[in-house]
Amino acid sequence: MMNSTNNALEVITLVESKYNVVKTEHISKYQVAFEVIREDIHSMLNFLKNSGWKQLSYLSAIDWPEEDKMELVYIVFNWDKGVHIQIRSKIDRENPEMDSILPIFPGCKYYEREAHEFFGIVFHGNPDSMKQLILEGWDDIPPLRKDFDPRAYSEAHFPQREYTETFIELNQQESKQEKRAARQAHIDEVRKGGKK
Amino acid sequence: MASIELLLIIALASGFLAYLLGRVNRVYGAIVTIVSSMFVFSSLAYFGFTDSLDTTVSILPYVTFQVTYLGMFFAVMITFIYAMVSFFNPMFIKDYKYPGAYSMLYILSMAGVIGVFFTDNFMVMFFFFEFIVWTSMFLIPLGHSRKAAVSYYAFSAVGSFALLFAIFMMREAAGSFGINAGLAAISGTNAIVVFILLIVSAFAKLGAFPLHTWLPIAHGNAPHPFSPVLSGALVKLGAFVAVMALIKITPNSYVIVALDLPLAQYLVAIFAGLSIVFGTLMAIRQDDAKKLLAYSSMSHGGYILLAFSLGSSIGLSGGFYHIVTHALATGAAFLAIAAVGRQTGTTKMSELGGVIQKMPVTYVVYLIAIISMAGIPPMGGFISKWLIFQAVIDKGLILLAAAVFFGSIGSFLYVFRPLAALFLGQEKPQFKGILKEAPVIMLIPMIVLSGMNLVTGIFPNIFLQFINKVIVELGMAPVVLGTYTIQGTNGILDPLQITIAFGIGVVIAFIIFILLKKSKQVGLMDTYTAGNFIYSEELMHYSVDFYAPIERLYEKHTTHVQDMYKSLENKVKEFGNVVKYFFFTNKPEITVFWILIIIGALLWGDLL
Amino acid sequence: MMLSMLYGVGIAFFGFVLHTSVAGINRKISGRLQKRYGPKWYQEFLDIFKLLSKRATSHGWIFDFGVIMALGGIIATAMFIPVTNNFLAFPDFDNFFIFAYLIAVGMLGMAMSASGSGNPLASIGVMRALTTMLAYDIPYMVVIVTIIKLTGTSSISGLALYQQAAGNNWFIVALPLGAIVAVLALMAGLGKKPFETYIAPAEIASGPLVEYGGKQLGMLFIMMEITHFIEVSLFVNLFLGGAENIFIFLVKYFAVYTALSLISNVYARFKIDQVVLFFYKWPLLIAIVQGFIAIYLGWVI
Amino acid sequence: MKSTKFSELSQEQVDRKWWEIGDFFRRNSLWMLMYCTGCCAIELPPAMTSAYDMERLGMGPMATPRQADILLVSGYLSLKTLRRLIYTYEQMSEPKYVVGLGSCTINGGIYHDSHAVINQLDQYVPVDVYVAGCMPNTEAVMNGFVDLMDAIKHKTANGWKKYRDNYDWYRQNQIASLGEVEVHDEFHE
Repeated sequence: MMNSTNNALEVITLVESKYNVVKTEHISKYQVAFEVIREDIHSMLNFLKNSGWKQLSYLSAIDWPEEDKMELVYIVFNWDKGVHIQIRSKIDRENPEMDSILPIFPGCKYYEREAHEFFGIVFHGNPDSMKQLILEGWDDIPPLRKDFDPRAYSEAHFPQREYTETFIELNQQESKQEKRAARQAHIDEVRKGGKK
Repeated sequence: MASIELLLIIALASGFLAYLLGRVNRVYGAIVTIVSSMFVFSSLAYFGFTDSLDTTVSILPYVTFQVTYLGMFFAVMITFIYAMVSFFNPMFIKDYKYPGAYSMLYILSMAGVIGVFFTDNFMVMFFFFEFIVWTSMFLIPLGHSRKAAVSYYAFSAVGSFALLFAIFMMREAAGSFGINAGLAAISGTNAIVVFILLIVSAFAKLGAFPLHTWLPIAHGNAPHPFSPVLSGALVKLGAFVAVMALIKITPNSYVIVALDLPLAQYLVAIFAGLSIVFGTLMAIRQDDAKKLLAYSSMSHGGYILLAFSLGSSIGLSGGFYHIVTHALATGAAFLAIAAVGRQTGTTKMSELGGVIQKMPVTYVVYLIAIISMAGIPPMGGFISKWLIFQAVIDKGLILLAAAVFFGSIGSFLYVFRPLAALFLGQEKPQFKGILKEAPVIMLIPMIVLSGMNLVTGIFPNIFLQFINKVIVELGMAPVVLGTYTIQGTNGILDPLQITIAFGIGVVIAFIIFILLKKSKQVGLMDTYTAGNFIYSEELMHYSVDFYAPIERLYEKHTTHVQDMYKSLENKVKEFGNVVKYFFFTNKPEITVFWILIIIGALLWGDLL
Repeated sequence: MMLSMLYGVGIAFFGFVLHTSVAGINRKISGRLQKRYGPKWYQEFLDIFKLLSKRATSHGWIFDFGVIMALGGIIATAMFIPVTNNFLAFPDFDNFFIFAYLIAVGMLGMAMSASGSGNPLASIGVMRALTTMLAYDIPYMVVIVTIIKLTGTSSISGLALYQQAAGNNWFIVALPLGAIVAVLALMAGLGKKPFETYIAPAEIASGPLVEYGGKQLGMLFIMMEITHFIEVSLFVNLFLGGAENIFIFLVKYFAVYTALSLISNVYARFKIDQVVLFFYKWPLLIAIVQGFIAIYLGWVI
Repeated sequence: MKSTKFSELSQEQVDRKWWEIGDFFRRNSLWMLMYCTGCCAIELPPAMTSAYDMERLGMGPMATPRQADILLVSGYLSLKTLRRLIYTYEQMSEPKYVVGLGSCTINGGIYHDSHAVINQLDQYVPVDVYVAGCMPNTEAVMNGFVDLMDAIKHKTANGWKKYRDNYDWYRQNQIASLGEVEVHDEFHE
């Protein structure tokens, strides 16, 4: 049985020799992350699947409004070596599009639907990707994009309990109101254009 | 006074009349079947119970008659089933390819019944026996499948040949074809052989283990109105033969002292027990309601055989009464299923559901029939099963008792399945709006049969008194009957009391129910779904693989007998191919050669 | 006739009150076993009357009719129960087979009504109940057949008297193997823990009862209490020599029911095919062995 | 699927006397349908087992809404859950009570600004007793049940009547927040 640290390092050398990796991150003994260009993802997943990373653990996205990018994250796992590999790739934020990996990992069907629902990413090649999965009858922008304001949504849609506005300042704590206002301002700014 | 022979001739004549009228208009032919069977039944019943059946008229050559209580019991019961089922004919006749032939064959097979049960001559009996087989053989393929008829005929042929051999052996011993003389004359080793032959014949007709495979095929594929006749009436011919074998001849066999039962009888009882268990297990896993009822007939045939084989008067009366109650119950159940089959076009339980919403009367008929079939008071099946239990326990047959109880509890399982999957449950969308209650003419016989089921359960003594006469005729002591009570070997039964108690219970429950707050009516789809929103009926209806957990335990072992017959069939086919190869080739010279050989053998065969 | 019918209704009512109290006390006992305080002893009455006072939902006439038929059939069965030697409505007519089959009317009514609700879970529950019944009834019946064959009577009070006349030689002692089978079958019949597959609240949402609420459920509870009364009284009469007077009956009844619920407190649940396999493996074998040695060899202690 | 709305309840159907007597039985035998949506459900095992023994009050868990008297909402309700909760509530036989556990049912609690979690349960179904706290400790839960019993005794636990009378208002709220209450989902088609 080989040492898993070696496993991770081995993976890094293996992948870096074959693909043009933008950034490699050796997160821990059991986790490695590669950032690659979008075009490489399919062949890389295919390659990893053939090399033993047979399980697609998760597929999701991260919204980077400052960079105006949407980052896709694929996590695959190898049961023999015990190493998780994250494959990240940044795609355009305004029209997030990606080709589905359905031919490689059929199990991605529901992950892709979820990603579409929460980030608005369109997966070409997944027949159901536009169908709703979790949010029943959602009518706003995808809720996990950073320019979405859950509080505003909550206030608009769900009745709030009315309380009388009496505040007590305890021990001269810093008021949370200002922080909240600052955050709100930031959100508004992102919403307006997203650009700095 | 009424002559049996005249009745027989009238029946035969009306058969041809039905054919002719059926050619003119198919419904007329069916109406002739109603009139004719009602006439035959009512005259047999009326003149039979007033002891005024006449045997003196002799128009037909070689055909002689005698009136016995045994024959009359069977004949009246079977013609009753014919008469009741005939009401279904007009509604189904339009589906058949040969409607005239259907009407004719229906009446002719009934005529055969009169012949079998009232003759005193073995050859005449055999002739009518075959008459029934052949007529019903042509009736069966009018339904779904031609193969069913072949299967029916193959097993009937086994029974018929066995019967024929037995008849010849008795002829040898007695010197005549008289039934009583023949049965009395047989003795010694011959008696054992005749016993076995008759039992084989009875098993084949009754569809008992291991000669049962034709039952579900024939019953399941026969035309809807003919299945109740097959199951309720014609199968009981086997019981008649069984009575001849088990009661009338007593082969010298080793008597098992501990059981107080001859070995031969015990072996028959074992096979009967196997029929009960096997029929029950197979009935549990059927999807077609008609096949399910067919296997239940097999199980009930086992009860009848078991009761007869015990040789006590209470067993005999239980067996005879079971013939009556099972005929009524299975007749009613088959008719109810036939009605559903006509209205929906299928009898498969997995395709149906919620039929009760539109066919409540049919449902009630089926309910009463299955209560009787499962042996639950206050219906007739309880009385006959009670009598059979008394006989079994009296002999102390532990293994057979286990089989009998298995069949009895198992019958709850299989009769409940059509109730839950076919009648109750969600209403299937494809039948919504188009399904209607069966026409009145079909409801009449179903309601009459249900009424009879109730009467047999509440006032069994009306029937048991007649059965006592049959038993006395067979040389046994009659069962002790009170005004309303039946005295068994280890207890008394008062069916009327049970019924009244049940009635009082229901009245009390009804009063409690009606006094309390009225409930809110909701639809069938408004059920507990663990909070999920479900809109399609199919998802909310449990009808496929109903008894999956128990089926899993034995489903690998269900096909052994079929496999055996299948391989037997293959052997016969191979033999047929050999024969075909040698005799029926397309080379004319070989055929000519064999013809010459045969002619030579015919002409000079005795020289060899 | 009418008078003894009224007497019978009285017995059914007595059975209801008795079993409901005993079951309530048993709930308290099992509460104490689990180091809880436990409910009031009359909690079962409160439950039933609460249910009767609620406004129920109904799924059509068969749903209601089945409940009425169930309760009616069970009341009719309970009318035949001999409580003591003198406290019985129909002397000589309390045939064992009446109980075995008349009780099925109630079961059939309940099954019908449950399936009539249109809920698949109810049908699954009924299927499991019937399968369990097929499992436990055969060994039980074989033991009963042995007893009837030995004594020559199938009257329940007659059997009780027979045991008393033989110097209180109870069948639980005389036929020890059969008694084991009977206890197991009784547990299954009462729906006690290892065999309560057909209720399974977490799995099929209490099975046949899934769609009931309000008065229908209340009536089914009454029916179940009376059913349990019938089954336990049959055991008392068949295996514990019946009772000369009402106090002995109460003591025996309480002892049997409490013992069974104590046993069931420590068990988990069987799967349905495990129930069938269990009953056909050991109890059936034991019952047949008991039958053979008692009937053909005459070995009765 | 639900197929009927409320039929009109006439006075004789209500039958006052039965309700009066029934109230005694009802408050001594409360069966719960536990809708364990959130973390407050963890308080129920101690309430049921030997520490606090709910059964001595005659309470117990039940499997289906038809049998139950109390709908116990323990914790936050997402939109998806709320749809099922309303469906379940409407299936319960009357009289029925709702107990809300935890601050999530009162004002949204820590999920007050979530896009998926509602803030105020009593806008959608009538709540008879709230138990505050995040999460409320077991004494508080038990106290809540005793409060409900008192409310039944004093005839103030009328949520089910309120729901019947103000059905349109509740319906309006439900539709405003949920869009559509009875949805189709592909896994139950």
